[in-house]
Amino acid sequence: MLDDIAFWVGYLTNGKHLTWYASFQFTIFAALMGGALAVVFGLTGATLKNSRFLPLRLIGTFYSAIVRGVPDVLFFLFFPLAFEQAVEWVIATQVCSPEAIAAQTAPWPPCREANWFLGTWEYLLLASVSLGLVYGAFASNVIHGAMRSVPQGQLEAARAYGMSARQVLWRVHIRQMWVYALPGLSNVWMLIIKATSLLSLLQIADIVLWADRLGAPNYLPAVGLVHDDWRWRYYLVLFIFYILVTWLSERAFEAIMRRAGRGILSEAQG
Amino acid sequence: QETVRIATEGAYAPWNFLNDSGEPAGFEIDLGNAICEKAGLTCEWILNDWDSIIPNLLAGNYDLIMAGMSITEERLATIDFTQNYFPPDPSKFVAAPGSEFDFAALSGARIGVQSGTIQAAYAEENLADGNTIVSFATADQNMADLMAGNVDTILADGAYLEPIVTAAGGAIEFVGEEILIGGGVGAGLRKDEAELKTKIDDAITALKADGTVDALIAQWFEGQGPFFSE
Amino acid sequence: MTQTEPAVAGASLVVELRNLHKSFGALEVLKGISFTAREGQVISLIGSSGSGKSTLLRCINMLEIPDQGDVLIDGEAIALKGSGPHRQIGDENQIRRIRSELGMVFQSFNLWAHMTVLENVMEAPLIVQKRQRSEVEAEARAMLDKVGIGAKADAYPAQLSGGQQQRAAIARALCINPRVMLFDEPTSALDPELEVEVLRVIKLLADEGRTMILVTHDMEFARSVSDRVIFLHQGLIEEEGSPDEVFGATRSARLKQFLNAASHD
Amino acid sequence: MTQTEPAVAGASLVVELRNLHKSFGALEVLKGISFTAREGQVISLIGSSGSGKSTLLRCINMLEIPDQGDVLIDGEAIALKGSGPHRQIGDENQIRRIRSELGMVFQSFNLWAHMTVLENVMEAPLIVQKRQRSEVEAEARAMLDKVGIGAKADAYPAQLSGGQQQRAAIARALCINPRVMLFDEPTSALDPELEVEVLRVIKLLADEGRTMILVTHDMEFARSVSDRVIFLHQGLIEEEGSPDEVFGATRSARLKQFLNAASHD
Amino acid sequence: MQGLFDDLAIMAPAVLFNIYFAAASIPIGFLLAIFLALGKASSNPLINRLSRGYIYAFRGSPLFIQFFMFYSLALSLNISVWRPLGISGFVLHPLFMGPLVLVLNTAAYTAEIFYGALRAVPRGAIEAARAYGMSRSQQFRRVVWPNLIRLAWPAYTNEVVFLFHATAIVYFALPVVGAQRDLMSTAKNLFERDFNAFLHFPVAALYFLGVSLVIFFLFGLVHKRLMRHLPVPPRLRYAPKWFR
Ligand SMILES: Nc1ncnc2c1ncn2[C@@H]1O[C@H](COP(=O)(O)OP(=O)(O)OP(=O)(O)O)[C@@H](O)[C@H]1O
Ligand SMILES: Nc1ncnc2c1ncn2[C@@H]1O[C@H](COP(=O)(O)OP(=O)(O)OP(=O)(O)O)[C@@H](O)[C@H]1O
Ligand SMILES: [Mg+2]
Ligand SMILES: [Mg+2]
Repeated sequence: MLDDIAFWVGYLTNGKHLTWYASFQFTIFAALMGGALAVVFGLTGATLKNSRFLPLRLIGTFYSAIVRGVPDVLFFLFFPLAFEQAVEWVIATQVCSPEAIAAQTAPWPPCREANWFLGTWEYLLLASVSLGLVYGAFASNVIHGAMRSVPQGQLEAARAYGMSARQVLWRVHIRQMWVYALPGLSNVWMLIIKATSLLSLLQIADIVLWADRLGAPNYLPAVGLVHDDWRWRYYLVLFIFYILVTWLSERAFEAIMRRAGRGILSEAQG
Repeated sequence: QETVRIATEGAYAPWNFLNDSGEPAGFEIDLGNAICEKAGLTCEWILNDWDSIIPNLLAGNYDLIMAGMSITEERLATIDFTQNYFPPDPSKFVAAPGSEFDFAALSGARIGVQSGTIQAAYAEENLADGNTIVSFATADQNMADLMAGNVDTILADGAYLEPIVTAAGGAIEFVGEEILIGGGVGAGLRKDEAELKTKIDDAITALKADGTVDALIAQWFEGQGPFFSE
Repeated sequence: MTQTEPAVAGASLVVELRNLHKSFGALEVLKGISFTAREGQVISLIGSSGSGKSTLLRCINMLEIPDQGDVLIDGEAIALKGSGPHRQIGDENQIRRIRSELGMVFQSFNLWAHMTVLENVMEAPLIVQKRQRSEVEAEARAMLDKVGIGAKADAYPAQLSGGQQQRAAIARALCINPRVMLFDEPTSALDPELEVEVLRVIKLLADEGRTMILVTHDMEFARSVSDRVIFLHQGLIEEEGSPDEVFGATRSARLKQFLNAASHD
Repeated sequence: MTQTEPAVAGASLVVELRNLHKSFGALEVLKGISFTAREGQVISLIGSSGSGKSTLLRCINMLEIPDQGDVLIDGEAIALKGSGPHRQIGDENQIRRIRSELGMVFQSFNLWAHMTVLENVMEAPLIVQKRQRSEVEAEARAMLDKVGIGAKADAYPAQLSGGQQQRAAIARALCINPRVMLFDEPTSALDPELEVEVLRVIKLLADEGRTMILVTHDMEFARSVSDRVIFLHQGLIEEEGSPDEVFGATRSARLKQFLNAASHD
Repeated sequence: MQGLFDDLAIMAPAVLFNIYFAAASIPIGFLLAIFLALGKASSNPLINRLSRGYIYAFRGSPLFIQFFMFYSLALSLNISVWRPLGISGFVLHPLFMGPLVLVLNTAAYTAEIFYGALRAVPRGAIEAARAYGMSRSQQFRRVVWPNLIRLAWPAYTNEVVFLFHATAIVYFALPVVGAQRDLMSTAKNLFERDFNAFLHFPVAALYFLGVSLVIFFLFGLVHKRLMRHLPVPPRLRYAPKWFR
């Protein structure tokens, strides 16, 4: 009995498992970074949509329509790869000699010097940006709606007291906008969390990849504990992990909502 | 010292796998480190899924692939290989004991392969008629599906199957005949890396000559071979 | 149509409107309004609903931009550019400076919901006038005491009754030390009981000699508090004069009708 | 407290309530109500807001289940099981049969928005009473004509005015050929103009000799239409009798006060 | 240009797989969702908790993980359960597993939509149905359901579009049988051959966009019909809110 416990504790704390636990950092990083960027892109998109200048408005509308019209996985894969290629192409125009380009046999990059090495963290960053872009489109919709929900009188009062357009925007409009945007942003955040499960598709050794490797059957004692296919157990852990994170996020958003809603939401007064 | 980034899959024991410390280990890791030492390079190991391992090499995310990858004409069209560091090795079928196949006219079988392997290409070309080819992302998954009975047989590298069949203690057995495909396992690299290729090739030559390669094969494949020195 | 107002001895002109016109689309709301307010005067704007009182008041601090005509504050014309419906603020800095000298009190209070009462009152002095925090806070608290809600300084607007909110809004307007206070129906969003508190505060200000322009529906109040009453009708000043003249010796038939209707409310 | 009602010669008992009690949580809304309605009688329930009129009416067809007491329709007691707040319908088939004999008209009409007026009227006869479509349709159209909206048969409720909707609701209730019509403030969701149309229809039904129980705030109407008026106060029947007795010779001080207030509306 | 047409041709059969996955899971998910929504609204504590828990779990976790988990779970039951029943090859086939997991997933999302709509069904309409003697099932069929589906339709349309998008990850988690590949897997394969990210992915996106628009159009027609009882039918807006 005691031996069993000791064995399982040992097994669950071996280096391979520790690496798995450590890989949660990628997921958490991508979620937080992606979330922050989604807000940034969301604000940008909402500003574009509100722009008086027609082309900008079109860009804003087009951005949110297109990104939402295709599967998130597709954009999630496309963006980092396309971005890498775009950067390499730009580098190529600077550094590649015509001979080097002619000598290049591989389909990409244009020449050897133009190659941009992407490691885990670069991919993670690009993955976060692509999460930010995809869910920024949703956030921009949410924020756009929330900006319009702020009562006109609040802004008028600010104007009447001589605040500049910028002061009105930041001190009153955006400040009050959050309250109306938070429920929607909470939804977007839940989506981002769930989308972090796709990191392994961008060659990041994330929790999903490690769960797969840990659960895979092993027949060779030299490799480690011999066991058959345990994958579903490991995935079950991830399944529960995500549910817990969702639950925690909900609680956190409720708390944020109470704070941000002070004075604005009557329910929040208790 | 120049750094060489070497990609491996980490799911193809005993070639390459993740050991209990969570680090890449196995025949190719030992060999790769020996090569680097010989060639005066610094090695850095990178994990990459099998099905995108060539694309990511081409995309420049690493310089070398050591992932039990057989040298084939088709692959040579896109990437280059060093000389082999594992002798040509027949591919084999395994199945649960008691399965009856008529390999002369195989039909109605569900054949598991790892996608993107020479066996997958072979099966698609020669066995697709009348059989169902199921391709899996990893060799582990392929094996798991065989053990769980989702496929009737799998076709894979003999040297990969050998230790598993031994360890499985009768749960699976070799069936049918061996199929000779591929020109041994080599390290893949981009075509424009002539300099690197030379360095690695020289190192492999030296390591073959001094018996290191065979010693590592013996160490990792339970003394079974195949070996370079006959 | 407009009369020259009875000169208040020696007091300087604080607000001067010259021939204001304003249309919303096809609807011409103001059709040429001119009047002046001198230092210390209390002016009431009365008129039926839709007669353009709010619009006129909002033109004074350019929350609505008149299509034609000028607004002068302390003799300084507010710069505008363009013409007709395309007219815009001409000088952002000037308008901000002038706005910060006009204390506007809205019908629906428009306190900033995300700030406490004290923060509301301190906001413009700190952010727009860039005054010292310590000095502003002392003054803000004094203002809140003056309007009788000193104890509510740290409450959020939503936690106050309507009358308290409106008094907070008045304190907010007072705290920028405005040349003129502009009131747009400051009590019409309030219950009759709450109304009383607010009217008391406004009366206090009038007695102190503050310059004020107020839109009101309460004839009783207009009469008791104003130096001058202006009756708007269909976008024009139909009658104007001292409360006694306007309410006591009504000349215009329309005003008579209006006053009649108002007393039946 | 309750009186035996003046016996209407020969007419059978259609509805009988025996000692109904109903609480919502701690609030005791009905404290023991008994009354009967005979064939052809029109009974008005009056009382101030919150006195339990709606609750009482809803107890008759068991939309609210009384905590205590019985409801008899045509002498048959509605089966209930359990006790107090846990009381439940005892026999699903019985209650469905009985409900399909009680035509309820709601204050807010509650027409089914996704069906045309005709479909609304035909729904219960077809689905619940399982009658012949052709026969039901003829009858439904006749009913709609009777209430004066025959031309609107194929319109959807949202396309009708409130008064038309309420008349459709009455037609719907009539078409199940009910033993009793139950009206819960059938006009209070209507504008005064629309109200008239609906009251005319109800009056028509009263004149035809339909048994009806109606909750109303319109004393004038209650007086003109009822055979008997019941005044509810704080969950009890405070006074009851013919309209002349109740309105003409009011005994209870509370009813006097209530009637006084009602006439000031 | 030629590449574009080639890609369009290559991906034409692939999109059929996505359509198949969506088409197979939508009707079943729809039915399951009705029961889950009723369960969540049920006063029976056991049914209520189970439905709530189910909906929460499947909405709160990634579909990607659900695919992996259910595939390996099904695999581990193969010898003991599917084999003896003789349905092994069928159960583990991506054309079955894919829709199965999608059904489990979409049922949760759809149930939440239906539950929200259920609570929004006007109480008066239901009361009228009760007052006229309808049985519980009659009330549901004749009054509750028609109201519910009208309220839920716009959100449900978005869910269907997103379910269609979700089919893109089926082959990231399940084995490929023969040459059966969906859009995403095909696009990725093509990309890995010639690295033309700017061709293959956008073509796949085009297909997804196209089918989404068709779904939207068809569901819009239904919406119009459902809403014919309103004087001014509201427009169906593409405003996704519920998805995975
Ligand atoms: N922003 C606007 N856009 C269009 N029309 C407007 C706008 N603001 C006001 N109006 C119209 O201008 C007319 C005058 O409005 P205003 O608010 O000035 O009237 P008022 O005298 O203040 O009436 P009240 O006593 O009801 O407040 C009204 O007919 C109103 O509908
Ligand atoms: N479902 C319920 N839950 C809790 N309390 C209720 C419920 N229905 C009614 N009540 C309460 O019961 C009391 C009587 O309600 P009821 O609707 O019967 O009054 P009423 O006489 O019809 O009043 P009104 O004229 O305003 O319609 C009220 O205080 C009401 O708040
Ligand atoms: Mg106004
Ligand atoms: Mg009532």
